Amino acid sequence: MSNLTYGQVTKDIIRPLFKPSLLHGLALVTAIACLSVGAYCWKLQLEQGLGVAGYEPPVMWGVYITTFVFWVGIGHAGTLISAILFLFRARWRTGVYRASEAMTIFAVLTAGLFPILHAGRCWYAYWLFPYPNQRQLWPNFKSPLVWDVFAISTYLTISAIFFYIGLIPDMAATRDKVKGFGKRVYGALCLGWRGTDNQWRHYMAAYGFFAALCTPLVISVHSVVSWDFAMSSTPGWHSTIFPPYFVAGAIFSGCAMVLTLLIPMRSLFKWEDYLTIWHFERLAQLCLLTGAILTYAYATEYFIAWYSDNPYEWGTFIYRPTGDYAWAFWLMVSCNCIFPLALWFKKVRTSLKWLFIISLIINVGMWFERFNIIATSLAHMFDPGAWVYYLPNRIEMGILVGSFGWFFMWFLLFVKVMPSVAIAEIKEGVRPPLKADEVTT
Amino acid sequence: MSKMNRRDFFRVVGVSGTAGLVACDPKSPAEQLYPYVIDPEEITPGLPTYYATVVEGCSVLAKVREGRVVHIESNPNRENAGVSPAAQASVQETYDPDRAQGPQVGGAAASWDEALGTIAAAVAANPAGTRWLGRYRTGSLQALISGFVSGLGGQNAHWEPHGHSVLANAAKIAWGSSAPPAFDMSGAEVIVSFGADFLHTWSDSGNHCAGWAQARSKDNGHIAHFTAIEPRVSNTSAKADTWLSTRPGTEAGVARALAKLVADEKGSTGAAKAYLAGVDVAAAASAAGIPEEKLKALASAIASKPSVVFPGGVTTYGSDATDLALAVLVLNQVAGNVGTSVLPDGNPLGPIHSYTEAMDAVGGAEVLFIDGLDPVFSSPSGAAQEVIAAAKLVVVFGNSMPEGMPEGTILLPPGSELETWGDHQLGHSFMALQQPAMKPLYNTRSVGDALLSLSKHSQIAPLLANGTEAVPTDDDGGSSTTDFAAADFQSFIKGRWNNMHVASGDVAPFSSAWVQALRVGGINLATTPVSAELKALPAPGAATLVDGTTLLLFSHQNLLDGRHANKAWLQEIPETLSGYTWGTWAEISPATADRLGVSNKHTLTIKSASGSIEAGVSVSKGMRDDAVAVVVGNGHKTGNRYSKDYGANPAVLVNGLRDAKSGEVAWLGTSVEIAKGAADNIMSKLNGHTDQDGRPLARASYVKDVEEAGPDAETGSLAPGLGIPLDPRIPEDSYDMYPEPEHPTYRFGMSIDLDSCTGCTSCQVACASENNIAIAGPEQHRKSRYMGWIRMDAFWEGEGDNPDVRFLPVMCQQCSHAPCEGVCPVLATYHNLDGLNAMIYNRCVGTRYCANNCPYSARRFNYHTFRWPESYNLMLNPDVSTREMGVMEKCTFCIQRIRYAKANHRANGIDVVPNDVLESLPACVSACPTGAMTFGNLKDENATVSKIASGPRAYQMLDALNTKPGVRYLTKVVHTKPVDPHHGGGHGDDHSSNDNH
Amino acid sequence: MSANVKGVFAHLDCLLTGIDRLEKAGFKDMIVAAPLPRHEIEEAIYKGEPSPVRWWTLCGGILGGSLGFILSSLTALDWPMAIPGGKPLVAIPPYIVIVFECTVLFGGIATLLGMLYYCRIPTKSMELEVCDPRFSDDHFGLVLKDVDESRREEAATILSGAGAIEVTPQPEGDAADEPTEDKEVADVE
Amino acid sequence: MKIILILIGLGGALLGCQMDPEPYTADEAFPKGQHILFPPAGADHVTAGHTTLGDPDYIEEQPLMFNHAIHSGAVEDGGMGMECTYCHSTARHSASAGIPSTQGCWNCHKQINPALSMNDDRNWTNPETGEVERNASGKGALETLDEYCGAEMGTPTCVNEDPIPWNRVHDLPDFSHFNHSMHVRLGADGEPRVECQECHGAMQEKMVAERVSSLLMGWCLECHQDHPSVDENYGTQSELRRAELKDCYTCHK
Repeated sequence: MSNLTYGQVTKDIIRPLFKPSLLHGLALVTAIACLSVGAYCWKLQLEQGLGVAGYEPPVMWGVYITTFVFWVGIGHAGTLISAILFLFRARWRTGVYRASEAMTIFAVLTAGLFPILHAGRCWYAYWLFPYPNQRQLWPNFKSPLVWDVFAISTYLTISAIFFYIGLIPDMAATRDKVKGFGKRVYGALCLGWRGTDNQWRHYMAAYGFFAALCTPLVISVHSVVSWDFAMSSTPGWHSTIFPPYFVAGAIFSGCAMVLTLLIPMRSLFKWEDYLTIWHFERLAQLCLLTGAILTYAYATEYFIAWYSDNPYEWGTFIYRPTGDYAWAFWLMVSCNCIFPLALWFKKVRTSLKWLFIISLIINVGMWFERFNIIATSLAHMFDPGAWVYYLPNRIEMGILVGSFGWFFMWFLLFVKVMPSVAIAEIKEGVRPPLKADEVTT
Repeated sequence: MSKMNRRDFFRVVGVSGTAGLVACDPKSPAEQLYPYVIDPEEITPGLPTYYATVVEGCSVLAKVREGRVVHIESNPNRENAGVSPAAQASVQETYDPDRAQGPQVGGAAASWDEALGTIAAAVAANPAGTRWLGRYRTGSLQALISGFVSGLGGQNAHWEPHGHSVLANAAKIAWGSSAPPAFDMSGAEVIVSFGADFLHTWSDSGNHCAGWAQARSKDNGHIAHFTAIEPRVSNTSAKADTWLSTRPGTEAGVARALAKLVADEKGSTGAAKAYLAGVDVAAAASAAGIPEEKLKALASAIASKPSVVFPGGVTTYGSDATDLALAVLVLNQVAGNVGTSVLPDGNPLGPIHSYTEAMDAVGGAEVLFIDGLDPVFSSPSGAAQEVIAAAKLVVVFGNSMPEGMPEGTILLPPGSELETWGDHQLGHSFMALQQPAMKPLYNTRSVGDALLSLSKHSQIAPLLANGTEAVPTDDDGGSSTTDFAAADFQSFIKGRWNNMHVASGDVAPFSSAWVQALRVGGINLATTPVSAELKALPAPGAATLVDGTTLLLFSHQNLLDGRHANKAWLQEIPETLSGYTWGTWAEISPATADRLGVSNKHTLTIKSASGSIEAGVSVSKGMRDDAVAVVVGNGHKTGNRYSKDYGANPAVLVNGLRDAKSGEVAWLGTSVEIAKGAADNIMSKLNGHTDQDGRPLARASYVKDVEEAGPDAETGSLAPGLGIPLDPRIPEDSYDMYPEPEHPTYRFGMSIDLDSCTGCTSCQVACASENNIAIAGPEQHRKSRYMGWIRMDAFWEGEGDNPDVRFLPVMCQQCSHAPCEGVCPVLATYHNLDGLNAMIYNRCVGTRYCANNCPYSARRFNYHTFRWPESYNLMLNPDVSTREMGVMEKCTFCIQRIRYAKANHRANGIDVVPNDVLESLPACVSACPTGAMTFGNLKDENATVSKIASGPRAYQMLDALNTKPGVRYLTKVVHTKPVDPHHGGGHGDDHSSNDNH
Repeated sequence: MSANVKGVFAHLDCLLTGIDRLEKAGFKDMIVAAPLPRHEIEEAIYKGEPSPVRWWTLCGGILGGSLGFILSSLTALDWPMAIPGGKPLVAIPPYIVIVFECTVLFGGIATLLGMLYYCRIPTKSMELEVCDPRFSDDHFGLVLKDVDESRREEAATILSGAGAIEVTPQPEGDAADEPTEDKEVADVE
Repeated sequence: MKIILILIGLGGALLGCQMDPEPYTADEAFPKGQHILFPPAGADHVTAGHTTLGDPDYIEEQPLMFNHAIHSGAVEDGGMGMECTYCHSTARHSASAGIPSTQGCWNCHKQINPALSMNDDRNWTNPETGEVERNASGKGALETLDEYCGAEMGTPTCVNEDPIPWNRVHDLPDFSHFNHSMHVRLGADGEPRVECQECHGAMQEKMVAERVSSLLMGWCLECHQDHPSVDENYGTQSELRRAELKDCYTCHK
């Protein structure tokens, strides 16, 4: 990067903004189309009741919670990269962290829809928040679902703030580049940032603290989500390994999603200088690591189930690979444990094509991991007299598609209006202009 | 916005995810209050009134709220309390949205005068051509019918498709008695059945259930052993300790062989000796495919112990049905049961005819009256059609038009039994009085009233001889009379009862006796035993054996022969063994299923010489490889919205085969071809998996352990599975992170005896009726969305000739450490001071976490806002709210009844409700015909439930989870030693002969 | 009468030299604008004295944590008969989660407020004298506020002497361009 | 080019709207309520628990201008001082207080100065206005009663079949259960544990029924938490009783 100069950086990164491009436009339209499909399905569901979805009691949770956990998981990589790697001073983060943070925000935004979508009477969902009312009723703070409400809303708030203050200097830079109305807008958005010594000083301090706050938050959020399952008595859920297992899975899927997003963006915006193979290889290594942890977690689950000698637990774990849901189980195993092994080879790690394919595979696999956990356990609970075989139906699938539409719509809009690579931080990585250099040359 | 309702406003903002702060308060049209014009003195708004009456042959109390019957309670004045599902569903007969609301002539509505006029004219044209084809009737109605028809010189025939004509015929041949014998198994130690579904659909099942409970109770000093000898495991033989699977058609031979063996041990005389001479035991055994020594062992058990042997039923009645019944009677005779457990009796019941007799009788009818039958539907291949078509005019007494009636048929709706007067003889010794519990909803007249007004018609009256009975002047004005001049059927009945009263020699004034009868629901009849001398018996005929696949038919547990198919509850409640609803299924053995490559997901095409049907598959361990069993009851082409076009009618498969001696339809003996059907099975099993995979859910105790156990025995298979199994190395208080919540006054609990539970579904219907449980319908059942709060699991634990099926009714267990409570984010469910696991519907947001976390899968979720069609809504219980979409619901131990009891007692200054009141408080408990359930306050150690719940057979389901449930189960008693009683049990060392005693 | 002196630098080391010399010459109250945070600048001006934002974070966290616990316990005690799953009214383990989340939430918000407060943003009118599009791109700015008539000349000279590519007001005559003593600058590596 | 994109978008949206829902049986056998997202005002939708809650001094125009003041007002105020439970007779022993039947009114009114014919002078005249209080159709109270009763003066029983369609003023949501007898039955001091007026207001001073309390859950709770009659009647048990009174199952069904 040493051939870059500050001016070059600013120019390159602000270049793609507001330039309509066919590919981008098509993508956006497709996203909105998907969204409308989901919206229509939800309308039907609101009018006629959850019955339009394919639930088969006692499988009371299905695709919606699966997708909720999936998106929350996606939401992890962003903050991990921006916060934890910031604390670890991992330099490769600077190129990718803005985009992955945006991904986080929108993923959590998407995830947040699903508890509402899934509630039988979502018009009363606000009862889960503590607010004074004449009934003198409050939520049950002992319920993991209320923990969820707190965890998710906190996570969304904090990472949104973190994201925003990260954007401030870059929006200031954009302000100084664009003309007319845009100038006013960015001027307002960057809160009148001037980049004076005093501002930079407090800014850097605050940024550090946010990174420090986000780090435990990242870990906690998915732990809390995992407790939705681990805190229950259901065989296949009632396990102490869930928090680390879920967090690892989340980072795994998150990194995969970052790859899925950045690889096309790089070629679309000509950012080869900022998103180099070197960045992607680091991400791939992270995937490899977390994937290995995940595989280990699967194995441990089986060992514990067998070792506990608990007929219900073991029954469920036998049921997963052999029962009705064997297809889902083996799909999960191959996508999450087998295919990612290709990342051991540098050739694969450094080939964008292969990275992209594998990242897609991982995304699919991780969705099925959650489906596998939820559906199989509930379909095969304690009392055989209540065993069923649940499969999602079109409404649920429509809403799943809709959620992707929702996510990509926001993301695509974002990359067109905001600098998706951190200008200031890239500059930190560039050798500053020195008189000394010029004298010597 | 200002016109917008506050809730809606919150709903909208709720959806958009932000809690609203504004509450705008519109006026919307208020509800109206309609007081009475003149208030009836017996009705207090808000309080129920009860009327003792009889519905579907079951003596009950009808619970009435504000003039509507809302529930059918068991009648506490009868010793065998309990209500059959059909009796409870009579409420739905009353509120049937599609029933005829007045007379119809040729499908068009008509007035009673028009209809009766038309009939009178037709009858007057040729009185002797009057024919009556009716169901089995007793009491006053029977007298009136015979009086009317014979008065006109016509003929009346009474046929029940799955009735007792064969047994009646056999009893006549054997003893010359006019009625079939009654069976009392309460004292028996050995129970044998040749295919009679005596606990469910066969004859007086209510009494049989009570008898079963007694025979299986330890208090009798012994626990009876039940052997079922039939080709299929029915709901009754599912309770059998031994199932001797016979080749279809060979049962009569087996019965004779058994009789022979018993006779050889105990000796026999006269007719029996003659009858049994030359019976070849070995041949019979081999023909049936039963090891001879098993027969011998069984015979010696019968000979040495008090026993009872039941004859056959629909499944085993072939062309030699009467011979089977005869052989069984002889067997009982030689075993010395006659007079003790088999009671021939002289009380004339109503006449019963076989199919052939009935058809002959009504042949060549001028005017044909059809009463309460669906002859074309029930007759083999609809053979009755021709006879009916031959009649000039057909008059139907029924709430809807039966199948295959000719043009111009007149329909006279009799209304429901809850709206009308009547009396019925139950068994031999009880005359039940049926009084209207509510005003008729529509322009209907009971059969009796219709007949009376017909007999008064100017064209008919002259034809009828008056005053068939002389009426003593009774002390309430002599208004009552039994001749056709009776003002109405009520006074007709009153007259006959007056006669009975006088005849009984009771000196008390009749009016008081009448009032008493109204209060308790009837009077006991003096029974006159007849001589039990066997007459000379005809030689047995040959059985028709079928090569290839034999068709077995059986009556649906609740729909019986199809007459109850119009009642939504009985269609909605899963049939206990198959778990199927709203349709017709065929049972085949696993081997057959493999051979045809079908499973429960598929259908089966069943083809016979006379027709073919498609039915869903139910693979059952209790089936032979050489037979297929099809349930009768569905496949109606007419009827109401709940009976029409569900399933198929297997009667079309049955050919012209008849029972040689009685002329009854030989339901057994049709040869069929079965193949995989084209369509998929649209029914889904609602009782999940029928093998409990060795999980200790429905547990068993070995009979010896139970019989020898002291009060607090913990030996062998008796393990009081109460609470988490303790480990001596761990201090006891360290099992719980938190202490058990305290219950100051009550800890409500329930005990359920899995041994006496026959899986009759009474509790489920009672629950549906009491708690306004939604009728989800087949669409929802396809997604396993059954809304009933009690799930009846049926687990097959046994193998081969030891079926050991365990019926396990699972409802909310009201845990003290309930997994569901802690996870509810809005405290819609929580543990209250009475130990109840409260569920507040309108606080529920519908996250469904509670249901996921319930180890018993006892919670139900409203996936839609289920509603009730017009006039079904009249049967809703006003004390229970109906649930809207998105709300969780579950068993509440009938909180409304508890609340009501508490309020009543507080009003009288009693702060704690006494045990005897609590004991049968919930609807399910009070409806249970075997008394398998008990309710009460576990905090009070004197309460019955506490005593039972601490007994040696008591255990808590999934106790290892330490949820501290309030429901205690009592283990099933098995006659085969369980291998590991704590893990299911029942498997293992196969049934050996010494288990017979 | 006093006015500002403004220098625009294209090179970081020149800027640092400028800061250095001005301080030596006893100038106070200077504002440096930069397109990116450079530790050298912060060092040069604040001599490593930490930002007070951390106190806001701490207080916010403590406040949030205690609020979380008070909320969950008091609401439970408010309806004493609702016992979910046999847990006591105030069950510590489940409440830890609530406490944690509230701590982070309030801590974060407090940090944000602290930062906004000290950075004097959001604002429209702040330090317009350093308002220059180049400062967010690739130039550094150094502004001396309210330098009085007498010393303005001197300041301007120092700035241009340090290598500012543009100084307002222009010093009369070009000052002898002495080479900048090379400041050690942390390079990217 | 942009237009093409927009078209594709619309196409996608339409495509989405073509998807038909899972079989939703609105059939006659298994009817289901449909949930109207934005119901028109006053529309009956599936969550209609109740709508006039939370509105104290809610008042309804009544078909018959019955005058509570005259009947139950104190004698010195020109009333007849009748007990509430004289007409609302089931309040003491049933959940519902009961609205008197037409015959119930008639039993007395058939005898009230039979000399007068059925015209205004039998109707009550409001002393303040000097006007006869009339209902929507301009009928006075007794005129209306005569109409609904349909009987001749002096004849004992009503003949008209249709009841008086009172408008409900105190209406709880269908999911809650209120038992009058538990509240108004006599306590230790021989007085009703809760006076009718505590919830219904000084009805003996009002013309037509008027609601003085919100009937919201919070309002019920106030009494269930600290109504003096609990201490008076339960003494040592009162703590337990209060807890029971706060059990959701006390009111929710």
